[in-house]
Amino acid sequence: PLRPTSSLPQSFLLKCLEQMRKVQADGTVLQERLCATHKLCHAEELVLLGHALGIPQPPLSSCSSQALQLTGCLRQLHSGLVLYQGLLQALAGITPELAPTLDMLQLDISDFALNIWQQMEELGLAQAVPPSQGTMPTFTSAFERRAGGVLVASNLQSFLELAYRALRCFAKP
Amino acid sequence: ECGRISLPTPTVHLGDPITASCIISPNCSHLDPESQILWKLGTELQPGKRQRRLADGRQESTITVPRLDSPWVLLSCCLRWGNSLQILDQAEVQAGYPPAAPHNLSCLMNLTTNSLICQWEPGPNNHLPTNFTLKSFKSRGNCQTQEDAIPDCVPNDGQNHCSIPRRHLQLYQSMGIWVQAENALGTSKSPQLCLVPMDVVKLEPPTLWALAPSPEVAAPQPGCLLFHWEPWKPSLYIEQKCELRHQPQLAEASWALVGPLLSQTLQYELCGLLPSTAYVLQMRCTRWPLPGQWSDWSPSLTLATAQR
Amino acid sequence: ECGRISLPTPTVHLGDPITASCIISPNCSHLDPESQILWKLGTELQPGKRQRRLADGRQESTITVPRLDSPWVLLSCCLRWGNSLQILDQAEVQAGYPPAAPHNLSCLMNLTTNSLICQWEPGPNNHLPTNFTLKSFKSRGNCQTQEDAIPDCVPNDGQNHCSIPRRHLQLYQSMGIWVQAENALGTSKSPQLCLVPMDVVKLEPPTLWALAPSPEVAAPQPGCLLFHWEPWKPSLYIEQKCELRHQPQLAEASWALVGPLLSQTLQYELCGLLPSTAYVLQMRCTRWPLPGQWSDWSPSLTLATAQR
Repeated sequence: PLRPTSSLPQSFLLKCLEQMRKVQADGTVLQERLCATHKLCHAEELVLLGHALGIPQPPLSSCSSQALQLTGCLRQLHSGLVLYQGLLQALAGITPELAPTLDMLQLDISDFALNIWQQMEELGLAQAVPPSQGTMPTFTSAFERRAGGVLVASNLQSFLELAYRALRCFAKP
Repeated sequence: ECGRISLPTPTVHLGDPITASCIISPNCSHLDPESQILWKLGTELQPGKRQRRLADGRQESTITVPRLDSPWVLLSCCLRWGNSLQILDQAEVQAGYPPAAPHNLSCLMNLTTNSLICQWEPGPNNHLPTNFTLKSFKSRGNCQTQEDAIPDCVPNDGQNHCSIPRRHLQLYQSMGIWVQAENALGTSKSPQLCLVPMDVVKLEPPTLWALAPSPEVAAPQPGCLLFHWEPWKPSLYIEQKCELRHQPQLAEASWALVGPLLSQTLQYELCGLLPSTAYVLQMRCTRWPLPGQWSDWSPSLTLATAQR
Repeated sequence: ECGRISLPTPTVHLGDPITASCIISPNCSHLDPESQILWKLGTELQPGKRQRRLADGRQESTITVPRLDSPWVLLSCCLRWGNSLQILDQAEVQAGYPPAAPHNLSCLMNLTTNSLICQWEPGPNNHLPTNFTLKSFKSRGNCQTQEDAIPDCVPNDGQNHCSIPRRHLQLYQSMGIWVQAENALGTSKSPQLCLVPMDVVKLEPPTLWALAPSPEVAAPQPGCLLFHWEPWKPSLYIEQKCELRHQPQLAEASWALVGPLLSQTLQYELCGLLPSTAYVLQMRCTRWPLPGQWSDWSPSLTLATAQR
């Protein structure tokens, strides 16, 4: 594996950090709107439902400070983003008012995943077959889609928080 | 599926009771099958629920809220889990009234947009999303018989006026028009109007000009004013009568009315006025002798009478 | 059918000749089968036509206009009938030039509308209806390879700018962009740009406030000004650098530039100024260290320095 700090182009890392901040900002807007319009403000109130719905949470072990490892971290970050694209697609039809926010979040996540994939290809780190989204939960009611939105947005924020700290280490000159 | 609220109807009359039930499947309360189902109305926990175990192992809780006093309420079916209250389903309940009958329906034929513009008063707020539709049909005489239907005219959100385009109109025939209001609790209709579009034509005001003194135009007599006016161009094909009102620019002056002026006489000498005084002149016109609506008053023309 | 003009093409190069023929059927010139076909170019009768009788009895007249010098011309095929000239058919002929290549194509990523707005200069007037289309494709690196096509962006009539919506963009990937101009006489293309949308992002200006004196905020030193500023909210996720310019409200004062100010420092003390003088302050920001476009200068903030 490549030494963490010097191997990634500085501009790629700066772009990733920028894209992460944008996705986090989009996620916050989704959370704020779900809270304001539907009084669903705390993911902790929906844990039971989350278990029943079976909302997957992608691993980021190679990005954790104890086992920081570039190739593994980029791969996990990329597959996690692909998974979140799938989860957000499963939430389609959440509410007409939230649709634009959801669309923006999906566009920014897919841009971010593409940016990482292309960089991994250029560094020869990309797997032969890009990761697939896997089986997605089905949300059978308007409430489940809204509750799913709260859970997915909350999980996404913690996922990005961890990834952000990892990439910042790589970005320090 | 974890929990599901079922409601007889998502919309009730304001002040009415509402009964809801919530069924929790065993795989959701996997920890303690006997865990208690709790209800929240908005953010407050609700007393007074009955819970029972169904044959298939699912738990059902039923709650009756005696009076719904706010137009929008969020009902949550919850389970206590550890020291947190887990939300399993939510249902939005709307409360309001059936729509009152819209009233004061009135229409004007607008020759600029070539459409019949109708407006109405919606009546008191019924707290529910209410759709207003302007309905009409072609008819004869006093609109006892419906000949052809005219497509519904749906106003933009929140607006209480609608325009029926020229292609749906027969300008010289009677048509029946009313407004329908509809929400989740019912439908109501305004009284029906029977009108002929051209008989409610509202013209744009005429235009007034000062007459610059020239060889052909003799200066006005003392105490008189001379001006030129012309009906609104697109209405030249309509025979009309007009009215002039004037008032001196003096404190507490009031309008004096002169009329009718027929639309052929395009030059007018107004006399009997105070000398060396500024006067404000305005005119309006209406289709005549055929029925029509008076136009608004024209922009003012200010002229001053000569010294004595 | 009475008479029919046929043209090789309804559009020719300005200054080129044009040949047209007109065939008159016998049932139209029923009075005198040998009657002479006349041509009008606009309103002038045209000399120099050749007429012959076809086998089926129809008359054919052919005319060549040596030079078409105006962009639009009406050609009429006529017959003399009694003492009137009867028009049997007309054809419009347009004359102009193939479109020049559009130039000065430039694009900005607008975060308010979330679209890539490109503008260009159409080049000299070619006298013909010309369609401009902004074409682009997703790519990598320096746009040598086309990955996915992006739907054409068609500007509103007569406009020389077009907006590609966010859903067609990959903000951090290269894309090739050019403008195509097309009219009846040909097509031309602008030089191709290769850009990454986010690298041409143009931010909105930051906002400046005066800092009201308060216990926490010490009054500024003599010859200094204290103000608070904040980058444009929707761009807070973008690392940026900003610049301040200031000038005293004195005759012939010029701007002085201070920078870079990094977007973390939201309060700034500007010193080295004249005492008891009003200063006008403006700021602008750009994405940095990643590439971007400078925002416009912010609206001015006017502050006055304290007496000595």
